[in-house]
Amino acid sequence: MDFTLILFIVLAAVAVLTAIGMLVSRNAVYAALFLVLNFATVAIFYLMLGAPFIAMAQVTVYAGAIMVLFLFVIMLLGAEKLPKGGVLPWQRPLAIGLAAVLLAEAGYLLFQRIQMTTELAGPGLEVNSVEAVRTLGLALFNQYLLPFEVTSVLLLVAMIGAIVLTKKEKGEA
Amino acid sequence: MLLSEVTNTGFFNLAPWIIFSPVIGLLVNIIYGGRMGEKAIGWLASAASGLAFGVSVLLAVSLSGVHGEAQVVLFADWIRIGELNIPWNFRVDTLSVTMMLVVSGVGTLIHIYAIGYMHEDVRFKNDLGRYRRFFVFFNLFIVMMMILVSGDSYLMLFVGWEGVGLCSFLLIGFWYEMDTLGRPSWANSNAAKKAFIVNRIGDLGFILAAMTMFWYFGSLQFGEVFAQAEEIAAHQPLVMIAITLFMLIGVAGKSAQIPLYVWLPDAMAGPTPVSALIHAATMVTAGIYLVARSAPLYVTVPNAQYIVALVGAVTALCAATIAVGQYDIKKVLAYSTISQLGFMVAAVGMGAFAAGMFHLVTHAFFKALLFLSAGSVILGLERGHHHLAHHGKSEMPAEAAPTPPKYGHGSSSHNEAFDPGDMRNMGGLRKTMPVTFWLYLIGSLALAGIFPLAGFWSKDEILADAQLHYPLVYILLTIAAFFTAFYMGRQNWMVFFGKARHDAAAHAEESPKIITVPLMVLAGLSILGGALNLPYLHTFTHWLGYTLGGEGAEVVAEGAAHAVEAAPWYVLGGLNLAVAGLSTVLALAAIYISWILYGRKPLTHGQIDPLKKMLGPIFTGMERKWLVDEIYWALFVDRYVDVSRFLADVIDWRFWHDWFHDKFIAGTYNWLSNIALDKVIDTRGIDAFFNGLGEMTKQASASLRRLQNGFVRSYALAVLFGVVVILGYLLIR
Amino acid sequence: MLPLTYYLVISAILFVLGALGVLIRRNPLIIFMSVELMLNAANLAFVAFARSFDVLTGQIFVFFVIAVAAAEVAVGLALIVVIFRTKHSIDVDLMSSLKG
Amino acid sequence: MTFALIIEWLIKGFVLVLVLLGGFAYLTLYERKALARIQSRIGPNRAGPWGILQPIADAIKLIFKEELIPARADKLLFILAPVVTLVPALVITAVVPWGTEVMMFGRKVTLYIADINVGVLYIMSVASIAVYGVVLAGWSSNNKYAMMGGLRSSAQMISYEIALGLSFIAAIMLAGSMRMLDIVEAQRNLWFVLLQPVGTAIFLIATLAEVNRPPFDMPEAEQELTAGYHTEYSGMKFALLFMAEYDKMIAISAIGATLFFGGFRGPFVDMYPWLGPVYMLLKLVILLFGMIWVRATWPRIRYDRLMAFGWKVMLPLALAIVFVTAAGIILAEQVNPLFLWSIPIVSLLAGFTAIMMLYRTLRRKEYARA
Repeated sequence: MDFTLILFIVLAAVAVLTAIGMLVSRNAVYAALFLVLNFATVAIFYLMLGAPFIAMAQVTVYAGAIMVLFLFVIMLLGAEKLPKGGVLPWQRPLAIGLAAVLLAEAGYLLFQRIQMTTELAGPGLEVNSVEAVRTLGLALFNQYLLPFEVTSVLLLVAMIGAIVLTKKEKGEA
Repeated sequence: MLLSEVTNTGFFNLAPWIIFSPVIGLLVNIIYGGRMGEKAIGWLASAASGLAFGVSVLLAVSLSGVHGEAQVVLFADWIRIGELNIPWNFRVDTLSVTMMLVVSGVGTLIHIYAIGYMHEDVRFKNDLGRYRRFFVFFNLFIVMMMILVSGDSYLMLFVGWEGVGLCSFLLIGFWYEMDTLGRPSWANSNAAKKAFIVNRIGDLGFILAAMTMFWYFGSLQFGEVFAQAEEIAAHQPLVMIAITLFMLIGVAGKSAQIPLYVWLPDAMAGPTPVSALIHAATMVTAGIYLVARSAPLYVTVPNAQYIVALVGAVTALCAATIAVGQYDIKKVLAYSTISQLGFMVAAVGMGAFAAGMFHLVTHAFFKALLFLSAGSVILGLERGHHHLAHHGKSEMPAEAAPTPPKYGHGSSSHNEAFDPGDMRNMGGLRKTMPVTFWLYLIGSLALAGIFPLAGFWSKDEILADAQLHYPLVYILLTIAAFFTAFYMGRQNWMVFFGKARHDAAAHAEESPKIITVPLMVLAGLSILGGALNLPYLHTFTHWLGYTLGGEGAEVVAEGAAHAVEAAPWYVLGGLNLAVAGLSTVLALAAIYISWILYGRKPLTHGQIDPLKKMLGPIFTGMERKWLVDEIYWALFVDRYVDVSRFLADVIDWRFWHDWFHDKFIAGTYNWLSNIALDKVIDTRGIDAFFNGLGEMTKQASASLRRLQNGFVRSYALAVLFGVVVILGYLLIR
Repeated sequence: MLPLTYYLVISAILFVLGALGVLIRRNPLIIFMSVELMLNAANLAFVAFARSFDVLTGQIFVFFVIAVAAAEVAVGLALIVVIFRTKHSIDVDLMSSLKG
Repeated sequence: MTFALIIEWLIKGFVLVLVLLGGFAYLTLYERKALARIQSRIGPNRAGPWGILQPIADAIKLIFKEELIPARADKLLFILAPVVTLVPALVITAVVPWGTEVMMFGRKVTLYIADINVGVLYIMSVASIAVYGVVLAGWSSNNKYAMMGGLRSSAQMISYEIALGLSFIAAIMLAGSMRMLDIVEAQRNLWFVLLQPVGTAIFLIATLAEVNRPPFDMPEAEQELTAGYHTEYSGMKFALLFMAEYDKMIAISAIGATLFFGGFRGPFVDMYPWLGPVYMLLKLVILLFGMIWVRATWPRIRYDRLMAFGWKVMLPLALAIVFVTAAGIILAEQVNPLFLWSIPIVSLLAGFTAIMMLYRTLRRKEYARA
C-alpha cells in the first residue's frame, strides 16, 4: 500500500459519504455543505490526475460561486425543509430499485469488460510544470476557439435570463 | 519578439512617433478639449507638434550617426493583393528628415503663434468653439504632412498628399459661412472648394503617373522603382516621359504652378497661420519634394526636366508680375509664394535638387515669417478698428452708428466694410507696430535676396545653376527676382512708411509676446538660414547627396565640382560672383525704383497707384491677374455646367427615371408579382401545403397528449428506466 | 499509479447517487444539487480518461461543462425564485400544471 | 518525497501560521496606533512600553469571556463558522513567496511553502471559499441582522471578486505565467504598478471590499445591522472571526505586494536572499498602512451604491484594463517595443474617463436625491 492509494481510498470514502449525506440530509443547507465537501474531494482527485487548472476552476466555480448561489437562494427563500408527505408514494422504491440495477450494470461493465490492471499514463501528482497550463490555454484558444466563444455567449444569455426572470415588474412591490 | 525580449533598439524605431504624437494631440483635444480651456488646447497641440520636431531631430542625429544611409522602419502591413504588396513603412533618409524638420519645426512655431492669433480671431468672429477645431485640424495637418514626407512608396506619399489637401480644404474654409471680412457670404467656402477641385485635377496627374509606373515597374516602392529607372528609360523612353510629365501635373496642382496656380491666392481666405503653414511653408512645397524624391526618374529624361524647369520659370515671372499689382497684403505674399515655388520647381527641374531643397528650407523660414507678420499687422489693424468702433472717435470719413453685430465685428457695425488686409488702408505702421515692422523688414530683405540673408544664398544658387545649363530659364528667373524685390519694396513702403491712410492704422496696436516671440525665432532663422549651405562648405548639398546618390548626386554636386575644376575667376567656392552680383544689383535697383514711386511721396487716402499712371493697361492687367480666372471660367466652368445640366435633366431624369425605372422595371415587376406569383404559386401551392402540414401536426399531438401527467420526477424516472434498459441491452447483446 | 478503473468506479457511484437524488427528493434545490453531482461524476471520468490516453481533450471538455453548469444554475435558481414567488412553495410535485 | 522534506514543510507551515497569528495581534495594535495618530490621539500606551503588550492583554480578556450560543441556533455550524472563516485566510498565504532560497542548517531551504504552477488561480479559489464562513456564521446564528450581514457580505465579496480576478489577469498577462515566482521574477526591472497603475488601483479597491474593510464594511455596519454576521458571537469565537479579518488583510497585502509591487525583490536581494522577507515585510507594512489610512478618512458608502460601483464601474474598467494590456503586449511584441508604454498611458486614460463619468453621475441632481 503506497501513499497514493491510501490517499485515494480516504478521499473516495469522503466523496461517497458526502454524496450520500447530501442525498439524505433533510436540511438543504447541510445538503449544500455536503456537496461543497464532495466537490473539494473531487478537486483533489483532479490534482492527483495532473489537472491543476481544472481543479482550481472546480473549486472557484463550483464551490466558490455555484454553491454560494445555492446557499443564497436557500436562505432567502427560507426553503431549508419541506413538509413531509408527497403525492407520488410509489416513486421512491421504484427509483432505488432502478438505481441499484444501474449500479450493477455499471459494475459489470467496469469489472468484466475493462482490465483492472489498466495503469494510468504519466507521472501523476508530480505534474506541476507551467507548460501543462500553457498547453491547455493554447488548445482552448486555438483548436477550441469556437466552442469557447459559444460558451461565453451562453453565459451571457444565462446572465440576462436570470436577471429578466427575477426582475420585479414595475408597480409590483 | 517576446515581451521579455523587448528592448529599445535605437532611435530609428521612434520614427512612427512623428505621426503618433500629433495624433495623440488631436485625439486628446477632440475628447477632452471641451473641458480644457483655450490655453491648454493650444499648448497641447503645440507640444504634440514640438514632440514630433524632437523626434525628427533625434532621427537626424541618428542618421548622421550612420553616415546618412537611408533607413526603412518597418511599421505595418497595408495592402496585400496578389503581387501587389504595399506596406506602410517609414523612410528615414536625409531628404525626408529635412522635410520632417521643416514641417515640424516651422509647424511648431506657427502652432505657438496660432495660440495668440486664434485667441483674437475667434473673438473677432464671435465663435469661441472653433478654437479647438482649429488646433485639431492643425495637428491633423502635421500628421498628414508627416505621412507624406515619411512614406516609403508613392502610394503612401499619395495618402499624405490627399490628406494635406483635405486639411487645406478644411482650413481655407475654416470660417466657411463668411467672407474674409466677416460678412455672411459663401466666399470662403467657394475659395476652399476651388482649391480642392483644382488640386483634384493635379491629383489626377499624380494617379496617372502612379498607375503608369505600376504598370511598367510592377511596384510603387521607392527603392524598387528607382532601381529599374535606368533600364526602363533606355528601352521605353516615352514611358518615362509620360510618368514624369503626369507627375508634373500633380506638382503644378499642389505647388501652384502654371496652369493650376489659381487656387493659391484664393486660399488666403483661411486664417493667417494657415496661410503661413500650409500655403507658404509646407504643403505647397510637397510638389518640390515629390520631384526631388523622384530625382532618379527625372534625371533619365532631360526633355521632361527642361519642361519642368520652364514651367517653374514662367510661373515665377508671371506670378511676380501679378504680385506687383495687388493691394491685399496677403495676396501680394500669395503671388510671391507662387513665384518662389516657381524658382524651386525650376531648380529641381534643372536637376539642381539641392539648390531647390535649400530654397525650400529658407523660403519656409522667411515666408512663414512674412505671413505671420502680415497676420500681426492685420490683427493690429483689427485692434485699432475695434478701438475706434467702441470709442467712436472718428477722424476720417463718416461711419454709421454701431448696430448689434451678427457675424463678428468687421461687417455690420459699419456701413462700409473695413478691410484690415488692404494695404491702401495702412501706412505709417512703423511707429505703431515697431516690432512687427522690423520682423517684416527682415523677411522682406531675405525674400528680395539681399546679402547676407538666407534668401540671397539659396536664390543665387538656383540662378547660378540656371546660368550654367538653361540660359532662357536664367533670364526669366532673373527678371522674376527683380520683380520680387520691387513688389516687396512697394509693400513695405505702403504698409510701414508714410502716414496712416485710415483711422484703424493710426490706432493700430503692437501684438502680444505670444505672437512676436515665434516671429523672432523665424527672423533669426531667416538671417542665419544661409549658413546651411555656404560656399566652399556645401553642408546641405552633401547632406542631401547621401540620398540623391547615383546620377542625382552628380548633378547636385556639379556646382561644387565646377568650383574646383573649371572655375572662372569670378566663381568662388561654388558661388558665382557674377550672377550673385547682378541679381543683387537688380534687387537694389528694384528697391530704389519702388522708393521713387512709393517711398519718396507716400500715397494718400484714395489716391490711384502711381504705377497705374505710368503703365496704364499693363498695370490693369497685373491688377486683374491677367484675367486668368475669367478665362478659366469661360473655358471650363461654364461648359461643365452645361454638360451637367444636360446629364441631369435629359439623361437622368427623363430617360432613366421616367422611362426606364418607372415604366420598364417597375411595370414589369408589378405585373409579375400581382398575377403570376401571388395568385397562382403562393395561394394554391405554398399555402395549401403548409396548411396541410399544420393540420397533420394537430391531429398527431392530440393523440400523444395523454402521455403528459405533469410530474417532473416521473419523467425523470422514465428517462432512467430507458437508460437502464438500453444499457442492459448493450451488455447482454 | 492507480488504475483508471478506480476513478471510474468512484465516478459511477457518484453518478448513480446523483441520479437517485433527482428521483427521490422533492426539493428542487436538492434536485439541482444532484444534477451538479452527476455532472461532476462525468467530469471526473473525463479527466481520468484524458489522463489515461494522455490527451487534453477531456480537460477541455470539463472546462466547458463547468461553464455550462454555471449558466444552468443561474437560470435554474432564477426560475426557482420566480416559482416560489407565485406558488409560495417549491415542492416539485406541486408544479404539475402548465399554468403558473 | 523524503522525510526531511516533510519535516521542513511542517516547520515552514508552522512558522507561517505563527507569523500570521502574531501578525494579527500586532496588526490590531498597529491599526489602533495609526488611527489614533490620524485622529490626534495617542492610542494604547498602558500595557508595556508604547503599549506593545496590549494585544496580549486583549487576548487574555477574550479567552476568559463567557461563550454564548443562542438557543435556537444551529449549533454545529455556529461553532464551525469561525473556523471556516479563519482557515482560508491562513491557507491562502501558502503560495506567496517570501524569497528564493537560503542556506539553513546545512540544507537549502526555500522561502515559500508551495510553488504551484497555478498559484494565482489557487489564490482565486481559496478566496472564493472564504465566503462560506461569513454566510454560515450569519445563517446559523438564527438572527435576522446576522443573516442580512452574512448575505450582504457574500454578495459583496462575490461581486468584487470578479474585478479582483480581472486585475489578477492583467498581472498574469504581463508576467506570462500564473506561477508566483515567475511573476516576481518578471518584475525584476519594472514593477507592474508602473506598467498597469489602474489595474493596481482596481486590485487595491477590490481587496478592501473583499476583506470587508471600510469604506466597504457593509456587513458590519452597526447602525443598520447592529454588528452584522458576528452579532451573536462572543469570546474566543468572536476572536477567531476578528482574527480572520486581520489575517485576510495581511494575506491580501502580501498578494498585492507580490503581484504588483515586485514581491520580495529589492536592491541586493540576489546577493543576500535573506533580504527578501525584509523587503516583503516593508511592503506589507506600507500597504497595510494604506488600508488603515482609508479607514480613518473615508465614510462608509451605502450598500446599493457599493454594488453599483462594483458592477458598473469596477467591472467595466477592469475589462477595459485587460483588453488594453493584451493589446499593448501584442503591439509591443509584434510591432514596436515602445508600445509597451501605451499600456499605462491608455489605462490611465481609461481610468480618468471612468472617474470623470463617476464624478458627473454623482453631480447629477436625481442621483443626489436617490
